[in-house]
This record gives sequence, structure tokens and C-alpha cells, in this order.
Amino acid sequence: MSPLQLCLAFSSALFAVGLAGALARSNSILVLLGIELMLNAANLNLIAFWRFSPHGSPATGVVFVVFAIAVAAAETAVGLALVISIYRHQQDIRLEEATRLKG
Amino acid sequence: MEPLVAYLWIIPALPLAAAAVGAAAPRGSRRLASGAAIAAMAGALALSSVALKYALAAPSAHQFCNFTWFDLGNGAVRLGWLLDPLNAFMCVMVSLVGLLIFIFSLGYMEDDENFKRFFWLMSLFAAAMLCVVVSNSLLLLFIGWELVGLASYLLIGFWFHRPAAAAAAKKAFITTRIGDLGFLLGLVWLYDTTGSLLLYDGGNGFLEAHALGDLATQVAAGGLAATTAISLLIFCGAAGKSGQFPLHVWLPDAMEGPTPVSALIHAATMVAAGVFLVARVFPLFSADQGLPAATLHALTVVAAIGAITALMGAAIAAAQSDLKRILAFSTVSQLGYMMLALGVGSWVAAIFHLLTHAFFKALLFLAAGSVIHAAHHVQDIRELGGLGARMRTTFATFAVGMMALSGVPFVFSGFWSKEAILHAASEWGPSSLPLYAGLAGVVLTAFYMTRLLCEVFWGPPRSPAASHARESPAVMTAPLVVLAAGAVGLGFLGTPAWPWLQSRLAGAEIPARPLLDGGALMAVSIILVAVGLGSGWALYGRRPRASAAAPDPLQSAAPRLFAFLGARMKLDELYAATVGRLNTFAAALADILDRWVWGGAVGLLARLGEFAGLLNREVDEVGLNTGFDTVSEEIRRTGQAYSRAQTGEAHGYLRTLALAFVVLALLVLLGGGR
Amino acid sequence: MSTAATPNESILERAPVLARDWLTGFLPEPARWLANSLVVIVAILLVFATVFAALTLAERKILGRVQNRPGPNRVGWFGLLQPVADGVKMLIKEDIVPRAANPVLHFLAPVVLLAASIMTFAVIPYGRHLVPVELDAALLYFFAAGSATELAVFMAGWASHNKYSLLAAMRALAQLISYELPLLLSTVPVVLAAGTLSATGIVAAQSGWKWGVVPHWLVFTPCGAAGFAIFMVSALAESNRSPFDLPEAESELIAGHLTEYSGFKYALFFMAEYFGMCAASGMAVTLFLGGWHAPLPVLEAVPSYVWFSAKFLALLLGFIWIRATMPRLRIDQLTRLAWKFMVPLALVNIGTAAFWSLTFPWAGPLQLVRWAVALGMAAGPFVLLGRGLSSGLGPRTYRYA
Amino acid sequence: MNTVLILIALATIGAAAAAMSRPSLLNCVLLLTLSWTGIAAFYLWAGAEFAAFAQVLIYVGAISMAVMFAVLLTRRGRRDFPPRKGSRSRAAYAVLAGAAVAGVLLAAVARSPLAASPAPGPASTVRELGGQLMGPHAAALLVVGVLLTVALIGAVVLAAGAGPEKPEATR
Repeated sequence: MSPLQLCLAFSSALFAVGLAGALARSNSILVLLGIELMLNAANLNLIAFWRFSPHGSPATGVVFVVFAIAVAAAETAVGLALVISIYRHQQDIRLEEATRLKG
Repeated sequence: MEPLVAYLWIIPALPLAAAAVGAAAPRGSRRLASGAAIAAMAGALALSSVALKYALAAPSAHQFCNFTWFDLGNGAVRLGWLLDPLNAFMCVMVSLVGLLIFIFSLGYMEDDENFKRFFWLMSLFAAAMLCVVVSNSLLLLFIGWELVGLASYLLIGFWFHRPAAAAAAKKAFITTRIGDLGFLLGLVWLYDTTGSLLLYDGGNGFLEAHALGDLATQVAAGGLAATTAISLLIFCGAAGKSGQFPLHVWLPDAMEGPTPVSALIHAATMVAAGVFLVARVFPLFSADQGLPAATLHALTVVAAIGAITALMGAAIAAAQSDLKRILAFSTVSQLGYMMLALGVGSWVAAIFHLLTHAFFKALLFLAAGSVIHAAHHVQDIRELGGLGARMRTTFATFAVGMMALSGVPFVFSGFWSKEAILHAASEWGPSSLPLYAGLAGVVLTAFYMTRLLCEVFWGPPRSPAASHARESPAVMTAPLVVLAAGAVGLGFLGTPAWPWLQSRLAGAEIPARPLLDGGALMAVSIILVAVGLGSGWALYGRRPRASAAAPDPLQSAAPRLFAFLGARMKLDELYAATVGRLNTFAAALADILDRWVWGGAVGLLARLGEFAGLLNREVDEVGLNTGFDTVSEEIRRTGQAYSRAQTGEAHGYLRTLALAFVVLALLVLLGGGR
Repeated sequence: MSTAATPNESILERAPVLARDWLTGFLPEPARWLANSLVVIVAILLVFATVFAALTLAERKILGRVQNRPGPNRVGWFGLLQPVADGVKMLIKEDIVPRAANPVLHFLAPVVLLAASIMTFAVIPYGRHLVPVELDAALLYFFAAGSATELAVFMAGWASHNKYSLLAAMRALAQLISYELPLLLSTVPVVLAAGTLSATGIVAAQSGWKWGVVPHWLVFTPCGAAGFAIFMVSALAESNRSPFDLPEAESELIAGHLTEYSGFKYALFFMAEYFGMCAASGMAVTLFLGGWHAPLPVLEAVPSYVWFSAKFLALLLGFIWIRATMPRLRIDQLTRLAWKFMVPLALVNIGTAAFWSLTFPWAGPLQLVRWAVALGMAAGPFVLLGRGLSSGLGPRTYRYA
Repeated sequence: MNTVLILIALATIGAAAAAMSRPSLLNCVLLLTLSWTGIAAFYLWAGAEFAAFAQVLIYVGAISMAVMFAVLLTRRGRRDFPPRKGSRSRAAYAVLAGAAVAGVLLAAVARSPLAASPAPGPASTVRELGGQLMGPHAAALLVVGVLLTVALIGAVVLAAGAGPEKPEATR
């Protein structure tokens, strides 16, 4: 098992945990965080491939990660704001309750 | 200074100005209107006499002065004034007779409240008549012609509140209008062929040789020469206006107007216009004489119509009981004589008779006017009678007029002018029928005039009005005396021995014939006059009728003929039967067409439109709407089906995502996705 | 013209390094690397522990003198042993843990706080050869470690299961987060000028003297001075010092998020606070006061770590001095100062720094223009925003919970 | 070399799994923070210092705080404390799905012939990274800047906006 495959295994495992968490928990915030975890798993892959890529390209991997982190931060901020405003309307942030946007 | 002809337009202008002043003046200004009219007439008379002096200075020359009325693109409509002996004599006659009648009407219309309107209409008429007389262009003549017709309509219908007068005015206007239509067609045809309506235009007027030359050569339809056809069309106008045979019915009814009107218009001037017109364009009428091949000569038609009218007029006059109707039919008969004279080729004799007739017919009418005035508007001769003793001057002047009209030999003008006509008729080649008709006319004329004289002036007064009749005032009797003098004096101007008037008119010296030349014809006519007078006096003179209801000797002699003649030979009924019915039939036809045929078509279209609208609504309602509804329903249902998938369950979405991912990955891995 | 300083490689300069090498010399090669770092860690801890002790004493002495009273002089000669006394007191005090508190978090809070603040010492260059860890992104590391303290504060507030401590923790967090922004932004001009994030690089960029007298320290540049001022004020707020010591001020919510702590954990919190203060002033010295550079070329002979300590102590005294004189800020004044004054000022300062670096090649009279404009851009917003701060304040609305 | 990696991996995954299973919200968040630091440690192990410090600064410093505040603001009552009846089956399904995805991914990783390059990874200095950011990725940097501003202002407006009714705030 080469280190790269180890890293990929690590990130897939993290991704799966994030998915399971998002699916399992009923609290919206934790679902959000679960998705956050999945995002970080992706970043892991980026750094892993950057670290073990053969032609030592310049820091594109790191640049991607930096951008990904920035976007993830923005996404979390908006997500949390939405959760808070949902809470204000429904006094309950269980995901099952927030089903108003349906067909 | 320009030749006088340039100032000729002033003659019609004066009465026109008077008419304008009269019309504009406020209602009550009677003195202003009558004064202006009489002054204008006097001025016109003075100018006409000066014009006559100039014309007589060069009798053969046709002095003309043309001007452009308005130019129309390339062509221009040119009018003009003409001065020659014919015009001059007519001007003098019209203005003199007009002046006398105006003076007479001062008395006659005294107690009429429309006094002002009467005078400015009369001056309007005089202006129109003078315009006809002095014009050098057929178009200007036609304008005057129409104005004259209008004036006659207005004057006949002067007492419009009387239905009979209104009907008579309408009848006069319409019948003359029919004649004028022919005149207009001829005029248009003439303009089309010769390109100019000017009589004399320095060589290219249509009466001059050049135009007439090529006009004669053209052959119109039916073998008639172009000139013949045009002349006949113009003659229609003349027949209409002068009351010739087919179109004379309006003249007797025109007596509804006031007597001065009848005198001026239906005796002296307007009716004479037709004769003047034919005389004016005589070269056109006589142009086809030279064509032997022509089937019909215009002048023969004129002569025939003239003869028929003369006989018919005289016969009907003999059976009339109304004073003015008898004079009206006598005018018709005398006009027939003039047309006969024109037909036989002597327009100079016709004009001479026209002038003399104007004087003694005006005299007779005015005398009748004074009788009616005196007898408080009783016009039926059966109720009059015995007026001779009561109205001395009227009786005397009436007698002079009667003798002039019936042609008492040597002293009176009527004899000389009728003599000239008979002389011309006798010399006419084609046939001598007109001569016999003329002679018969002489007898009848003499008979009905004596009948009239006896019935009105001798015998006992047969009605209270007749018994109260007094002599008319001087203002009425003076013009009678002047006219009587004219009736006598004018004859001596044209005797065969000294044909001064004829030569002036013809422009060439006519050889003087000894007084009794052709004695035979003159003797025959003298005898016939005597027979007429005698029979008249025998029937009505010796035993004047005792009462109004007494039967008329003629009637007892030949009751059916008398009744037939009394009913004016039933011509009115004939016309009513034919033209009237035709008209109503045409109207009915038009109405049916309009109501059923066109109306039907439009109705059909409307119903068609309605049906189309209905159809459209139905198709729209049933077809389209339901179709659309079903389709949209279908779309809505499928949409709903899909929307059920969106449960709003975030977990559900994530779960399906994950499972889908797993399935895909498996496919790739197992399926050898390399 | 700037004269480059001849590197002072005197014996004193290299003494600490030599000592360390001598100590690790006894160990076999592979373990030598580990030993080296261990030695460094121990050295840092020792130095800063003593500085902490001295600082507590010095602070109370100075406060006393400022308030015209002697301050602690009972224990030991002139009160010198006072810190030892305090230490013993803290150790022997009973460590009370509330029953309903979350024991793990309650214990963990001070540990995380202390660990984070100590980690920040790793990147500060104390001397020419005294740089514990040579990191390329040293500055970023410093702030990353610094931001971990917020987590600890929250843990303390939450774990003590006390409404007031939680509320106080929230207020402390608000303050920390608000002032972290100006802290970071004020360092941007320095990075712009130095061109690198590594601490040694920054210090190297400030070497040399202009006209032989004025050192190239960044504090003497307009954007540097403004940056230094913002940095110091934010550092005060970050370490909960004097004007901003709202969280554990007596007049507010008792001891804030520390109410449920006593005994040694309480002492740890204090030690962490003082370490935070030291780290901030150390970084301030590196960034703005030219690190271990001597103020004059003549004084190059004196070893570099002496200059660093001098400046370092000067700043510490500054902190204490401010604590003695400035009155405490209310929570709303505090946050308004941060968001409406410090952040905009820092942003504008970045603009001036850009202007300063772009106009570097201007020569002669243009230099004056450059200085004037830069100073204007630095001072202008300061005055304008300052005036805007207190204007338009509506009446205070009290909302009772 | 691998042992450190395995250690970091196990620590992070353990923390994440624990975070997802703890009933108490705040414990979950703290454990998550721990897993985030684990990820930062992996970045350090991989040599990307800047990414590591950025990860720590942003996730541990800022995002954890935001989540904490969010959790505190939305604490209504303890209703969700006892596990709801539906949550048992949902947890099972979730684990199942997670396991399936993990299994597929690991299978893919295992079978893909990744050429492992033992050479020491490229060292990325901050200057070089700065060059990249300001060079080819300058536009992306600006866009991310704008995105961040807009998102944060939006979040503030959303969260701070007056709700339709604020019973507990005024009572």
C-alpha cells in the first residue's frame, strides 16, 4: 500500500464518515458539519495528489486547497445564517421539519 | 375711343344693378325698388338706341368684342359681345316694351305687398333677356337663356301661396328645361366639332364660312348632316322656350302670374327668344340647304312645327273662355307663324313679325290687365261684358291691338308682317302646305279676336264686378296708348314698297316691290280677314250673350269639337298618360330594384357575416377551447407527478445521491470502465 | 545612504548557541535533533516563566507607584519574593470543580489555552542565532496558534455550566474575534515591505541605517507607525489587558468565564494571559521595531538578544503603564471601536503601504511629497473616523433578558 | 513515514466518527474541531505548511466559533435529547450508505494503479504560492474575495434580520 493509496483511503474513509454523519443526524447544524467534513476529505485528496504527484508541479494543489477552504468558510457562514433564520421561524431546526420547499 | 361694342355689356348691367339694389333694399322701400328698375330700363333704352344708330351705320358688319372668361389648361373659354342690326332692334324692342310694362305695373301692382320683390325680379328678367340678345357666344347666350327661365319661374310663381301658380311655375320651368337639354346637347356637340362657341370671331367663329364649311361635310348618324342634327337640337331649346307644338303646354298655364309678367315675358320677350335664337344662328340652320343628298333639312322641320303650332293655337284659342288663356293661345299661334317664316327661309320676315307682334300683343295683354284690374280679377269672359262703355280708352286701345293682330289691311302693322310671311311661304319651294296653314290661321285669328272683343266689350255686363268696372288710372292707360301707336306705326317701316327695316336687318338692299305687287296673295288674305271678322261679329256681335250661363253659339253649333278644343285638345292628359306614367313606372322600377335587388344583396351579405361570426364562435368554443383545456390538463397532471418526487426531505435527497453514486461507481468498476 | 551592518559574530553573540551545542554534544547523533529542540523548549519556558513572575511583581509595583503607594514590599527584600509567595498560594489553594460542570472540558480549557499561547513563542527571533523554529509562513503560524485561544475561552465558559460564565465567555469571544481582524490586517504593511512571511526575513528587511543614524525599522515609516499603533491596541484587546480587560473585570460579571476556576487552574489562566501579552509584544518588536537590530551602527557590538530584550521590556512596561492610566471600555464602545475604527483604519493603512512601496523610486524633492502624502493618508482617516465614532449615538436602550 | 500518517488518519477519523455519534451537540462540535486539527496535521505531514496554518486559522479559529454560536443560538429545549423513534432506523441506513460508499471508494483506490513517487514532495514556499495566487489565479482570488464579502454580508443580514415575530426576545 503506497502512502498515496493510504492517503486516498484516509480521505475516502473521512468522506464516508461525513456522509454517514450527515445522513444520521437530524440536527441541521450537524448535517452541515457532516457536509463540511466531506469537503475537507476532498481537500485531503488535493494535498495528497499534490504531495505525491510525479512532476512536482508548482503549488497548484495548495492554491486549490486555500480556495476550497475559503469557499467552505463562506458556505458554512451562509448555511449557519440560514439555519438561524429557519430557527427563528420554526423554533426547531430538525431537518425533517424544514420541508416547506417541496413540490 | 374703343368701338361701342366694347361697352355693350353695360346694357344688361344696368337692369342687373337695379335688381341688386332692389333685392338688397329693406322690405318696405317700394319707391326705391320701382324707381331703380324704371331708371335702369330707361338707361338701357337710351344705350340701345345709340347702339342701334351705330349698327345701322354699318348694317352688314358684325361688330364683336371677345374676352377670355377663364382659361382651362391649354384651352380657354372665351365669351364676347356682338353688335349688328338684329341685336340692336331686339335691344330697343325689349327695353322699350319693358319700360312701358314697368310703368304699367306701377299702377297694376299698387296694392300688392310684395311690390319690391316684383320689381327687382322684373329687372333681373330684363337683364337676362338683354344678355341673351347682345351676346356673341352661344355659351353666354345659354347663361342668359337659363336666367330668363329662372326669372319666368319666379315671376309665374309670384303669388306662390296660390297652389295653381306654384304648379304652373314648376310646369313652365320643367317643360322649358326639357327643351334646354336639347339646346345644351347641340351646344356641346357644336363645341366639340368646331372648337369654339363664338358666333363671330374674326373668321373662326362657327357661323363663319371656314367652320361651317367643314361642319357641313361631316355626316352624323342616320344620314343627317352634322349641321342639321345640331340645328335640330338647338331648335328643341327654341321650341321649348317659344312654346312650339310639343312643348307649348306650359304657356297657357303661365297666365297664373300677374298680367304685366304675362305681357312682358309671355308675349313680347321671353317667348320671342326662341325665334331670335334661330334667327341668330340662321346660317347654321340653312347650311344643309346646299346638300341635296341630305334626307332632312332643318328648316323644313322648323316650318312644319311652325305651321302645326299656328293652326293648333288658333283653333284652341277660339274655344277658350278665359280672357288671358285666349291671348296665350293667340301668342302660341303667332309664334307658330314666326317659326313658319323661319322654316320657309325668310328670317327677316320672322323678325319683322316678332317686333310688330311684341307691340300689339303687349298692348292686348296690358289692356286685358287693366280690364282685370278694373273687374276685380274676374278673368272669365262669360262673366264680363259691356265694358266698352265703361272703359273707353281700354276699349279703344284693345280694339287697335285686336285689328293689328287679326291683320286688318294697310293700316295696322300686323297685316304687313303677316303679309311678308305669307309672301315668303308662297315662294317656298318644297311644298305649299305652310301657305295654306297660314291662310287658315288668318281666318281663325280674326274670328277668335272678334269673339273676344264682342264678349268682353259689347253686350250687357253679366256680373256685378263687370258692372262696377271703372276706367283704369292714367299710369296704366298711357302705356296702352303708346303701344297702340307703336302697333300702328311699326307696320309702315316694312311695307313691300319701302322695305327699310328688312334691308337694314338683312344688311343688303332689298328691291322695293310695288305696294300691290303679288296682288293675288294679298287679296286672298284680305278676303279671309273679312270672312273671319264677319263670322265673329255674326255669332257674338249681333246678339251678345244675355247671361253668364248662356250657351256659347259655337258650342251649340259643334258641341263635341268645342269641348275638345276647350280642353286644349287633351294634350295635358296625353302627356300625363304617356310621360307621367313612364316616369312613375321608372320610379317604381328603381324603388323595386333598390329595395329588393340591392337591398337584398346587402341583407344577404349581413346575414352571411352573422353566420360566419356564429360559426367562428362555435368552432372556437367547441373545438379549440376544449382542445387546449385537455392538453393543459395533461401537462398539469404530469407536472404534478414529477413534483411529488420533491419531498422537501433533505435526507432523502442525500440518500438517493449516495446510492446513485454507489451504483455508478459499481458500474464503472465492474463494467471495466477503462 | 544606508550602511549595511557588519554581522557581529562576537563571542557573546554566539554564546547561547554554543552552550546548546555543548549540551547536546553528549548525545548520539540521531537523538541530537530531538535534544536540540528539547533544550530550546526548556530554555524558552524557563525564560518566560521568570519573566511572568517578574512581570506580576513589576506590574503591582508600578501600579502602586503610579497610585502613589509603595506596592508589595513585605515579602522578601523590597517585595522581590512576592511572586514566589503568590505561586505557593495558588498551588496550595483547593481546586473546586462544579458538580454539574463537564469535568473533561473544565480541565481541558486552561491546558488548551496555555498550550496555544506557548506555541506562539516558537517563531519569535530573539537574537541573530536565537530563532527556535525557522518557518517560512511564521507570521501565519503565529496567528493560527493565537486563534486557538478563543476555543479555550469558550470551553471554559461552557464547561463551568454557569449562566454568567457562559455569557461572559460569549462577550470575551466577541471581543477576541473583533480584534483579531485589525491585528492581522495591521501586519499586512510589514509583509508588504519585507516581502516575506518568515520572521527572520522580516527582521533582515529592517537591517541597516539611513544617514547612519535612523535605523530602517518599519515603525519609522508612516504606514509602519500606523500599523504599529493598530497592532499594539489590538494586542491589548487580544490579551484582555487593561482598557479591554472586560471579561475578568471585577465590575462586570465577577471573574467572567473564570468564575468557576480556582487554585492552580486559575493561576494557569493568568499565566496564559501574561504569555499572550509577551508573545504579542515579542511579535511587535520583530515586526515593527527591527527585531534584534541595534538602534545605532555603533552599538552593533552589543549582542542582538540584548536589543531584543530591551525593546521587549519597554513594550511590557508600556502595557503596564496603559493599564495604570486608561479607564475600562464598555462592551458596546469596545466592539464599535473595533468595527467602526480599527478595521477601517487598518484597511486604509494597507492602501498607504501600497502607495509607500509603489513610490519607493521617487527621488529628491519628491521624497518630501511622498512623506507628506503618506502621513496624510495615515493621519486623515484616523481623525475623520475618530470624530465619527462618538457622534450620532442614540440613547442607550436597556433590554432586560 | 507511513506510521505518522496512519496515526493522524486514525485520530481524525476516530474524532469525526465520535463527533457524528455523540448525542450532545457541543461535544460533537469540539470533537469535530479536533478532527479539523487532525486534517491540519495531515497537511503539515504532507509539507503544505501554508495550507495547514490556513486550515487551523480558518476552521479551528473562525468556523468552530461560528458553529458554536449557531448551536448556542438555536438551543430551544432538550427535546432532541432522547433519540427520536425514527432516528434509530435512520442511523442504521446512514451507516449502511456510508459503508457502501466507503467500500466502493476503497475498492476503487485499491485497484487503481497509482504510481507512488517516493521522492520527497515538492516544498512550496509562501513566495512561490504568492506568485501563483497573484499570477494565473489572480482572477480566482478576486472572485473568492468578492464571494466571501457577499456571503458574509448576506449571512449577517439573514441572521440579524428581524424575524416575523421574536416572542422570546421581547418577553
